[in-house]
Amino acid sequence: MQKILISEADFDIKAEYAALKKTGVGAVVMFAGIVRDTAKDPQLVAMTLEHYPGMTEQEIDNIIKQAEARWPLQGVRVIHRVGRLLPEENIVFVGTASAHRAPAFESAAFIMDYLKTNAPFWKKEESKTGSVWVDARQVDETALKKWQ
Amino acid sequence: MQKILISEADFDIKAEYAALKKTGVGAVVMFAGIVRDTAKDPQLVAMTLEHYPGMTEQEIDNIIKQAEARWPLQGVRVIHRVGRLLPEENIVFVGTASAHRAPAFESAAFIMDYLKTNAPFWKKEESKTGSVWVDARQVDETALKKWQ
Amino acid sequence: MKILYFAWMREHTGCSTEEIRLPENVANISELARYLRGRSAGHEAALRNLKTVRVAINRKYANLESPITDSDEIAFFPPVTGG
Amino acid sequence: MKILYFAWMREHTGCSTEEIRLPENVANISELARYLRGRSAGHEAALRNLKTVRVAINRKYANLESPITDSDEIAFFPPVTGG
Repeated sequence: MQKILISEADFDIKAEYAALKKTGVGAVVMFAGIVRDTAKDPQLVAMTLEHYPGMTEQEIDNIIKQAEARWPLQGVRVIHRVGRLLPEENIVFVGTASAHRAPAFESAAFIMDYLKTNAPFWKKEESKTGSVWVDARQVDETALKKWQ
Repeated sequence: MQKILISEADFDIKAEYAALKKTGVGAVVMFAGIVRDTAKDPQLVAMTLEHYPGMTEQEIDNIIKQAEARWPLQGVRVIHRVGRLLPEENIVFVGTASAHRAPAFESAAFIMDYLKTNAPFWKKEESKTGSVWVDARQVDETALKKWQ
Repeated sequence: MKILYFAWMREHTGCSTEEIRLPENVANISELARYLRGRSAGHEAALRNLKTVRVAINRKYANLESPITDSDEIAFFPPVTGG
Repeated sequence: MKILYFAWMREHTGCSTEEIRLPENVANISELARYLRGRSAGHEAALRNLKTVRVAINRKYANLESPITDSDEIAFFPPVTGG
Protein backbone atom coordinates (compact mmCIF):
# COMPACT_ATOMS: atom_id res chain seq x y z
CA MET A 1 0.00 0.00 0.00
CA GLN A 2 1.57 3.22 -1.19
CA LYS A 3 0.44 6.81 -1.55
CA ILE A 4 2.23 9.87 -2.92
CA LEU A 5 0.43 13.18 -2.86
CA ILE A 6 1.62 16.70 -3.69
CA SER A 7 -1.10 19.06 -2.57
CA GLU A 8 -1.96 22.60 -1.54
CA ALA A 9 -4.45 21.17 0.94
CA ASP A 10 -3.52 20.07 4.45
CA PHE A 11 -3.34 16.39 5.38
CA ASP A 12 -5.50 14.69 8.00
CA ILE A 13 -3.27 12.85 10.47
CA LYS A 14 -6.15 10.67 11.66
CA ALA A 15 -6.98 9.46 8.14
CA GLU A 16 -3.31 8.80 7.38
CA TYR A 17 -2.87 6.80 10.58
CA ALA A 18 -6.06 4.83 9.88
CA ALA A 19 -4.77 3.92 6.41
CA LEU A 20 -1.39 2.77 7.75
CA LYS A 21 -3.04 0.84 10.59
CA LYS A 22 -5.32 -0.93 8.12
CA THR A 23 -2.29 -2.79 6.76
CA GLY A 24 -2.69 -5.00 9.85
CA VAL A 25 0.91 -4.77 11.03
CA GLY A 26 2.32 -4.08 14.46
CA ALA A 27 4.33 -0.90 13.96
CA VAL A 28 3.57 2.49 12.41
CA VAL A 29 5.99 5.44 12.34
CA MET A 30 4.87 8.88 11.22
CA PHE A 31 6.93 12.00 10.63
CA ALA A 32 5.47 15.47 10.24
CA GLY A 33 7.40 18.57 9.21
CA ILE A 34 5.81 21.84 10.29
CA VAL A 35 6.50 25.54 9.67
CA ARG A 36 8.06 26.75 12.95
CA ASP A 37 5.98 29.16 14.98
CA THR A 38 6.48 32.90 15.48
CA ALA A 39 7.41 32.37 19.14
CA LYS A 40 10.59 30.70 17.84
CA ASP A 41 11.01 33.14 14.94
CA PRO A 42 9.12 36.44 15.41
CA GLN A 43 10.16 37.69 11.95
CA LEU A 44 8.60 34.75 10.07
CA VAL A 45 5.52 35.52 7.98
CA ALA A 46 5.17 32.52 5.65
CA MET A 47 6.93 29.82 3.63
CA THR A 48 6.15 29.33 -0.04
CA LEU A 49 6.81 25.89 -1.48
CA GLU A 50 7.43 25.42 -5.19
CA HIS A 51 7.97 22.07 -6.94
CA TYR A 52 8.61 20.45 -10.30
CA PRO A 53 5.34 18.68 -11.10
CA GLY A 54 5.88 15.22 -12.53
CA MET A 55 9.50 14.92 -11.50
CA THR A 56 8.60 15.29 -7.80
CA GLU A 57 6.20 12.34 -7.79
CA GLN A 58 8.72 10.28 -9.78
CA GLU A 59 11.58 11.02 -7.36
CA ILE A 60 9.44 10.22 -4.32
CA ASP A 61 8.31 6.99 -5.97
CA ASN A 62 11.96 6.16 -6.55
CA ILE A 63 12.81 6.85 -2.87
CA ILE A 64 9.92 4.64 -1.71
CA LYS A 65 11.05 1.81 -4.02
CA GLN A 66 14.54 2.01 -2.50
CA ALA A 67 13.05 1.87 1.01
CA GLU A 68 10.88 -1.12 0.07
CA ALA A 69 13.96 -2.92 -1.26
CA ARG A 70 15.75 -2.41 2.09
CA TRP A 71 12.96 -3.06 4.62
CA PRO A 72 9.84 -5.25 4.69
CA LEU A 73 7.16 -2.54 4.52
CA GLN A 74 3.39 -3.04 4.42
CA GLY A 75 2.59 0.60 3.80
CA VAL A 76 4.25 3.89 2.85
CA ARG A 77 2.49 7.26 2.58
CA VAL A 78 4.14 10.53 1.59
CA ILE A 79 2.31 13.85 1.41
CA HIS A 80 4.05 17.12 0.61
CA ARG A 81 2.30 20.45 0.56
CA VAL A 82 3.04 23.27 -1.89
CA GLY A 83 1.98 26.91 -2.04
CA ARG A 84 2.04 29.51 0.72
CA LEU A 85 2.10 28.08 4.24
CA LEU A 86 1.80 30.06 7.47
CA PRO A 87 3.65 29.42 10.75
CA GLU A 88 2.51 26.18 12.46
CA GLU A 89 1.06 24.77 9.23
CA ASN A 90 1.96 21.25 8.15
CA ILE A 91 4.53 20.91 5.34
CA VAL A 92 5.25 17.21 4.92
CA PHE A 93 4.01 13.83 6.14
CA VAL A 94 5.84 10.50 5.87
CA GLY A 95 4.28 7.34 7.30
CA THR A 96 5.53 3.75 7.22
CA ALA A 97 4.01 0.48 8.44
CA SER A 98 5.95 -2.71 9.18
CA ALA A 99 5.69 -5.82 11.34
CA HIS A 100 8.35 -4.48 13.74
CA ARG A 101 9.42 -1.07 14.97
CA ALA A 102 13.02 -1.02 13.66
CA PRO A 103 12.13 -1.20 9.93
CA ALA A 104 9.29 1.31 10.45
CA PHE A 105 11.61 3.83 12.17
CA GLU A 106 14.53 3.34 9.79
CA SER A 107 12.51 3.51 6.57
CA ALA A 108 10.68 6.69 7.65
CA ALA A 109 14.01 8.38 8.51
CA PHE A 110 15.52 7.11 5.22
CA ILE A 111 12.62 8.48 3.16
CA MET A 112 12.85 11.88 4.86
CA ASP A 113 16.64 12.05 4.36
CA TYR A 114 16.33 11.30 0.64
CA LEU A 115 13.28 13.50 0.18
CA LYS A 116 15.24 16.42 1.67
CA THR A 117 18.06 16.08 -0.84
CA ASN A 118 16.39 14.56 -3.95
CA ALA A 119 12.76 15.63 -4.27
CA PRO A 120 12.53 18.85 -6.32
CA PHE A 121 10.90 21.25 -3.85
CA TRP A 122 12.10 24.77 -3.03
CA LYS A 123 11.20 26.90 -0.04
CA LYS A 124 11.01 30.68 -0.05
CA GLU A 125 10.93 32.22 3.38
CA GLU A 126 8.90 35.39 3.78
CA SER A 127 9.88 37.49 6.78
CA LYS A 128 8.90 40.93 7.99
CA THR A 129 12.04 42.32 6.34
CA GLY A 130 11.82 40.57 2.95
CA SER A 131 11.81 37.24 1.13
CA VAL A 132 14.67 34.84 0.60
CA TRP A 133 15.08 31.40 -0.97
CA VAL A 134 16.16 28.93 1.69
CA ASP A 135 19.69 27.57 1.19
CA ALA A 136 20.29 23.83 1.02
CA ARG A 137 21.92 22.62 4.25
CA GLN A 138 25.15 20.63 4.26
CA VAL A 139 23.79 18.59 7.18
CA ASP A 140 21.14 17.15 4.85
CA GLU A 141 23.80 15.90 2.43
CA THR A 142 25.72 14.45 5.35
CA ALA A 143 22.61 12.65 6.63
CA LEU A 144 22.63 10.48 3.49
CA LYS A 145 26.01 8.99 4.33
CA LYS A 146 24.61 6.68 6.99
CA TRP A 147 22.47 4.90 4.38
CA GLN A 148 25.29 4.38 1.87
CA MET B 1 6.00 19.42 27.57
CA GLN B 2 5.72 15.85 28.73
CA LYS B 3 2.90 13.35 29.18
CA ILE B 4 2.89 9.80 30.52
CA LEU B 5 -0.37 7.90 30.56
CA ILE B 6 -1.14 4.26 31.38
CA SER B 7 -4.72 3.68 30.39
CA GLU B 8 -7.33 1.09 29.43
CA ALA B 9 -8.80 3.64 27.03
CA ASP B 10 -7.58 4.14 23.48
CA PHE B 11 -5.55 7.20 22.49
CA ASP B 12 -6.62 9.81 19.94
CA ILE B 13 -3.85 10.26 17.39
CA LYS B 14 -5.25 13.63 16.28
CA ALA B 15 -5.19 15.05 19.82
CA GLU B 16 -1.67 13.71 20.43
CA TYR B 17 -0.39 15.21 17.20
CA ALA B 18 -2.06 18.55 17.99
CA ALA B 19 -0.37 18.63 21.41
CA LEU B 20 3.07 17.87 19.91
CA LYS B 21 2.55 20.40 17.12
CA LYS B 22 1.61 23.08 19.65
CA THR B 23 5.22 23.09 20.87
CA GLY B 24 5.90 25.21 17.77
CA VAL B 25 8.83 23.17 16.46
CA GLY B 26 9.55 21.89 13.01
CA ALA B 27 9.63 18.12 13.45
CA VAL B 28 7.28 15.60 15.07
CA VAL B 29 7.82 11.83 15.08
CA MET B 30 5.14 9.45 16.28
CA PHE B 31 5.32 5.71 16.82
CA ALA B 32 2.28 3.50 17.30
CA GLY B 33 2.36 -0.17 18.28
CA ILE B 34 -0.73 -2.13 17.29
CA VAL B 35 -2.03 -5.67 17.93
CA ARG B 36 -1.44 -7.49 14.62
CA ASP B 37 -4.58 -8.44 12.68
CA THR B 38 -6.10 -11.87 12.20
CA ALA B 39 -5.17 -11.87 8.50
CA LYS B 40 -1.53 -12.08 9.66
CA ASP B 41 -2.32 -14.44 12.57
CA PRO B 42 -5.68 -16.26 12.19
CA GLN B 43 -5.30 -17.91 15.63
CA LEU B 44 -5.03 -14.61 17.54
CA VAL B 45 -8.00 -13.70 19.74
CA ALA B 46 -6.63 -10.96 22.05
CA MET B 47 -3.66 -9.61 23.99
CA THR B 48 -3.94 -8.85 27.68
CA LEU B 49 -1.53 -6.26 29.05
CA GLU B 50 -0.63 -6.22 32.74
CA HIS B 51 1.65 -3.69 34.43
CA TYR B 52 3.16 -2.66 37.76
CA PRO B 53 1.30 0.54 38.67
CA GLY B 54 3.62 3.20 40.04
CA MET B 55 6.82 1.59 38.85
CA THR B 56 5.71 1.80 35.22
CA GLU B 57 5.19 5.57 35.28
CA GLN B 58 8.49 6.01 37.14
CA GLU B 59 10.44 3.90 34.62
CA ILE B 60 8.92 5.74 31.66
CA ASP B 61 9.68 9.08 33.31
CA ASN B 62 13.25 7.88 33.75
CA ILE B 63 13.49 6.90 30.05
CA ILE B 64 12.11 10.30 28.98
CA LYS B 65 14.62 12.11 31.21
CA GLN B 66 17.45 10.15 29.56
CA ALA B 67 16.11 11.09 26.11
CA GLU B 68 15.84 14.76 27.10
CA ALA B 69 19.45 14.69 28.30
CA ARG B 70 20.59 13.36 24.90
CA TRP B 71 18.47 15.39 22.47
CA PRO B 72 16.94 18.89 22.48
CA LEU B 73 13.24 17.95 22.76
CA GLN B 74 10.30 20.33 23.01
CA GLY B 75 7.73 17.62 23.69
CA VAL B 76 7.50 13.94 24.61
CA ARG B 77 4.26 11.98 24.98
CA VAL B 78 4.02 8.30 25.94
CA ILE B 79 0.75 6.41 26.24
CA HIS B 80 0.57 2.69 26.99
CA ARG B 81 -2.66 0.76 27.14
CA VAL B 82 -3.38 -2.07 29.60
CA GLY B 83 -6.17 -4.62 29.82
CA ARG B 84 -7.57 -6.85 27.07
CA LEU B 85 -6.90 -5.62 23.55
CA LEU B 86 -8.31 -7.10 20.35
CA PRO B 87 -6.52 -7.50 17.00
CA GLU B 88 -5.89 -4.12 15.29
CA GLU B 89 -6.27 -2.20 18.56
CA ASN B 90 -3.62 0.33 19.58
CA ILE B 91 -1.15 -0.75 22.29
CA VAL B 92 1.39 2.05 22.63
CA PHE B 93 2.04 5.60 21.43
CA VAL B 94 5.33 7.50 21.61
CA GLY B 95 5.56 11.02 20.20
CA THR B 96 8.50 13.45 20.19
CA ALA B 97 8.85 17.04 18.99
CA SER B 98 12.12 18.77 18.16
CA ALA B 99 13.43 21.59 15.98
CA HIS B 100 14.92 19.09 13.51
CA ARG B 101 14.04 15.64 12.27
CA ALA B 102 17.12 13.70 13.44
CA PRO B 103 16.60 14.29 17.21
CA ALA B 104 12.86 13.62 16.82
CA PHE B 105 13.47 10.29 15.04
CA GLU B 106 16.30 9.17 17.31
CA SER B 107 14.61 10.03 20.59
CA ALA B 108 11.37 8.27 19.61
CA ALA B 109 13.31 5.11 18.66
CA PHE B 110 15.37 5.38 21.87
CA ILE B 111 12.27 5.69 24.05
CA MET B 112 10.64 2.67 22.37
CA ASP B 113 13.81 0.57 22.73
CA TYR B 114 14.08 1.32 26.46
CA LEU B 115 10.34 1.02 27.05
CA LYS B 116 10.45 -2.48 25.50
CA THR B 117 13.14 -3.69 27.91
CA ASN B 118 12.61 -1.56 31.06
CA ALA B 119 8.97 -0.59 31.53
CA PRO B 120 7.19 -3.27 33.61
CA PHE B 121 4.46 -4.45 31.23
CA TRP B 122 3.65 -8.07 30.39
CA LYS B 123 1.64 -9.39 27.46
CA LYS B 124 -0.49 -12.52 27.52
CA GLU B 125 -1.48 -13.76 24.11
CA GLU B 126 -4.86 -15.40 23.81
CA SER B 127 -5.23 -17.67 20.79
CA LYS B 128 -7.90 -20.10 19.67
CA THR B 129 -5.88 -22.93 21.20
CA GLY B 130 -5.03 -21.34 24.56
CA SER B 131 -3.24 -18.52 26.34
CA VAL B 132 0.47 -17.96 26.74
CA TRP B 133 2.66 -15.25 28.27
CA VAL B 134 4.76 -13.66 25.54
CA ASP B 135 8.50 -14.32 25.90
CA ALA B 136 10.96 -11.43 26.01
CA ARG B 137 12.86 -11.20 22.73
CA GLN B 138 16.66 -11.19 22.59
CA VAL B 139 16.43 -8.70 19.70
CA ASP B 140 14.99 -6.10 22.11
CA GLU B 141 18.00 -6.45 24.44
CA THR B 142 20.29 -6.18 21.41
CA ALA B 143 18.51 -3.00 20.25
CA LEU B 144 19.78 -1.19 23.37
CA LYS B 145 23.42 -1.66 22.39
CA LYS B 146 23.30 1.07 19.75
CA TRP B 147 22.49 3.67 22.45
CA GLN B 148 25.26 2.61 24.85
CA MET C 1 6.97 -6.16 54.01
CA LYS C 2 4.91 -6.24 50.81
CA ILE C 3 5.70 -8.80 48.09
CA LEU C 4 4.27 -8.45 44.57
CA TYR C 5 4.22 -11.00 41.72
CA PHE C 6 3.40 -10.30 38.10
CA ALA C 7 2.47 -12.21 34.93
CA TRP C 8 3.17 -15.97 35.07
CA MET C 9 4.81 -15.63 38.49
CA ARG C 10 1.51 -14.31 39.87
CA GLU C 11 -0.30 -17.25 38.28
CA HIS C 12 2.15 -19.67 39.92
CA THR C 13 2.00 -18.17 43.42
CA GLY C 14 -1.75 -17.63 43.15
CA CYS C 15 -1.51 -14.12 44.59
CA SER C 16 -0.57 -10.72 43.23
CA THR C 17 0.36 -9.31 46.64
CA GLU C 18 1.25 -10.74 50.04
CA GLU C 19 2.30 -9.18 53.31
CA ILE C 20 5.05 -10.97 55.21
CA ARG C 21 7.29 -10.21 58.14
CA LEU C 22 10.94 -10.26 57.11
CA PRO C 23 12.63 -13.20 58.91
CA GLU C 24 15.77 -12.42 60.93
CA ASN C 25 18.13 -14.40 58.72
CA VAL C 26 16.94 -12.88 55.40
CA ALA C 27 19.01 -9.87 54.35
CA ASN C 28 18.88 -9.73 50.56
CA ILE C 29 16.72 -10.62 47.55
CA SER C 30 18.23 -14.03 46.94
CA GLU C 31 17.71 -15.04 50.57
CA LEU C 32 14.16 -13.71 50.44
CA ALA C 33 13.42 -15.75 47.31
CA ARG C 34 14.75 -18.89 48.98
CA TYR C 35 12.52 -18.20 51.98
CA LEU C 36 9.42 -17.53 49.83
CA ARG C 37 9.90 -20.80 47.91
CA GLY C 38 8.94 -22.62 51.10
CA ARG C 39 5.50 -21.05 51.24
CA SER C 40 3.82 -23.24 48.58
CA ALA C 41 4.43 -25.46 45.58
CA GLY C 42 3.36 -22.45 43.45
CA HIS C 43 5.95 -20.22 45.10
CA GLU C 44 8.53 -22.93 44.57
CA ALA C 45 7.65 -23.09 40.84
CA ALA C 46 7.66 -19.31 40.47
CA LEU C 47 10.98 -18.70 42.21
CA ARG C 48 12.87 -21.86 41.28
CA ASN C 49 14.99 -20.30 38.54
CA LEU C 50 15.98 -16.75 39.47
CA LYS C 51 18.09 -16.34 36.35
CA THR C 52 14.98 -15.52 34.32
CA VAL C 53 13.41 -13.36 37.02
CA ARG C 54 13.54 -9.58 37.41
CA VAL C 55 13.23 -7.92 40.79
CA ALA C 56 12.42 -4.42 42.04
CA ILE C 57 12.81 -2.90 45.50
CA ASN C 58 10.46 0.02 46.13
CA ARG C 59 9.71 0.18 42.39
CA LYS C 60 13.35 0.40 41.31
CA TYR C 61 15.24 -2.40 39.56
CA ALA C 62 17.46 -4.37 41.94
CA ASN C 63 19.45 -7.60 41.82
CA LEU C 64 19.81 -10.79 43.84
CA GLU C 65 22.43 -9.29 46.16
CA SER C 66 20.48 -6.09 46.90
CA PRO C 67 19.87 -5.67 50.66
CA ILE C 68 16.30 -5.43 51.93
CA THR C 69 14.47 -4.23 55.04
CA ASP C 70 11.06 -5.02 56.50
CA SER C 71 9.56 -1.76 55.19
CA ASP C 72 10.41 -2.47 51.54
CA GLU C 73 8.03 -3.25 48.70
CA ILE C 74 9.58 -6.13 46.73
CA ALA C 75 8.34 -7.19 43.28
CA PHE C 76 9.23 -10.35 41.36
CA PHE C 77 8.42 -10.52 37.68
CA PRO C 78 9.49 -12.04 34.35
CA PRO C 79 11.43 -10.00 31.76
CA VAL C 80 9.08 -7.30 30.51
CA THR C 81 7.18 -7.60 27.20
CA GLY C 82 5.27 -4.36 26.72
CA GLY C 83 5.33 -1.95 23.81
CA MET D 1 12.98 21.56 -26.71
CA LYS D 2 11.42 22.69 -23.47
CA ILE D 3 13.51 24.46 -20.81
CA LEU D 4 12.28 24.87 -17.23
CA TYR D 5 13.65 27.05 -14.44
CA PHE D 6 12.74 26.86 -10.75
CA ALA D 7 13.07 28.96 -7.59
CA TRP D 8 15.60 31.80 -7.79
CA MET D 9 16.69 30.69 -11.28
CA ARG D 10 13.13 31.27 -12.50
CA GLU D 11 13.16 34.72 -10.88
CA HIS D 12 16.44 35.55 -12.66
CA THR D 13 15.39 34.36 -16.13
CA GLY D 14 11.91 35.82 -15.67
CA CYS D 15 10.25 32.72 -17.11
CA SER D 16 9.36 29.31 -15.75
CA THR D 17 9.28 27.66 -19.17
CA GLU D 18 10.64 28.43 -22.60
CA GLU D 19 10.58 26.56 -25.90
CA ILE D 20 13.79 26.68 -27.94
CA ARG D 21 15.18 24.90 -30.95
CA LEU D 22 18.36 23.03 -30.02
CA PRO D 23 21.25 24.69 -31.93
CA GLU D 24 23.45 22.44 -34.09
CA ASN D 25 26.60 22.88 -31.99
CA VAL D 26 24.93 22.17 -28.62
CA ALA D 27 25.19 18.50 -27.59
CA ASN D 28 25.19 18.45 -23.81
CA ILE D 29 23.92 20.31 -20.72
CA SER D 30 26.99 22.45 -20.22
CA GLU D 31 26.93 23.61 -23.86
CA LEU D 32 23.20 24.30 -23.55
CA ALA D 33 23.74 26.40 -20.41
CA ARG D 34 26.45 28.41 -22.19
CA TYR D 35 24.05 28.99 -25.11
CA LEU D 36 21.16 30.02 -22.83
CA ARG D 37 23.33 32.53 -20.97
CA GLY D 38 23.32 34.62 -24.15
CA ARG D 39 19.54 35.05 -24.10
CA SER D 40 19.35 37.79 -21.45
CA ALA D 41 21.16 39.34 -18.50
CA GLY D 42 18.79 37.34 -16.29
CA HIS D 43 19.76 34.09 -18.02
CA GLU D 44 23.41 35.06 -17.60
CA ALA D 45 22.89 35.63 -13.87
CA ALA D 46 20.96 32.39 -13.43
CA LEU D 47 23.41 30.16 -15.30
CA ARG D 48 26.70 31.87 -14.48
CA ASN D 49 27.82 29.43 -11.79
CA LEU D 50 26.78 25.90 -12.70
CA LYS D 51 28.49 24.41 -9.64
CA THR D 52 25.50 25.32 -7.51
CA VAL D 53 22.93 24.30 -10.10
CA ARG D 54 21.08 20.99 -10.45
CA VAL D 55 19.81 19.77 -13.78
CA ALA D 56 17.26 17.20 -14.97
CA ILE D 57 16.66 15.71 -18.42
CA ASN D 58 13.12 14.44 -18.91
CA ARG D 59 12.54 14.66 -15.13
CA LYS D 60 15.59 12.59 -14.20
CA TYR D 61 18.73 13.99 -12.56
CA ALA D 62 21.54 14.55 -15.07
CA ASN D 63 24.93 16.28 -15.07
CA LEU D 64 26.80 18.83 -17.12
CA GLU D 65 28.16 16.21 -19.53
CA SER D 66 24.80 14.48 -20.15
CA PRO D 67 23.93 14.46 -23.89
CA ILE D 68 20.68 16.11 -25.01
CA THR D 69 18.38 16.04 -28.02
CA ASP D 70 15.79 18.46 -29.38
CA SER D 71 12.86 16.46 -27.94
CA ASP D 72 14.13 16.62 -24.36
CA GLU D 73 12.62 18.52 -21.42
CA ILE D 74 15.51 20.18 -19.57
CA ALA D 75 15.16 21.69 -16.09
CA PHE D 76 17.62 23.91 -14.24
CA PHE D 77 17.17 24.44 -10.51
CA PRO D 78 19.02 25.17 -7.26
CA PRO D 79 19.72 22.41 -4.71
CA VAL D 80 16.35 21.31 -3.34
CA THR D 81 15.02 22.52 0.03
CA GLY D 82 11.74 20.71 0.59
CA GLY D 83 10.63 18.61 3.53
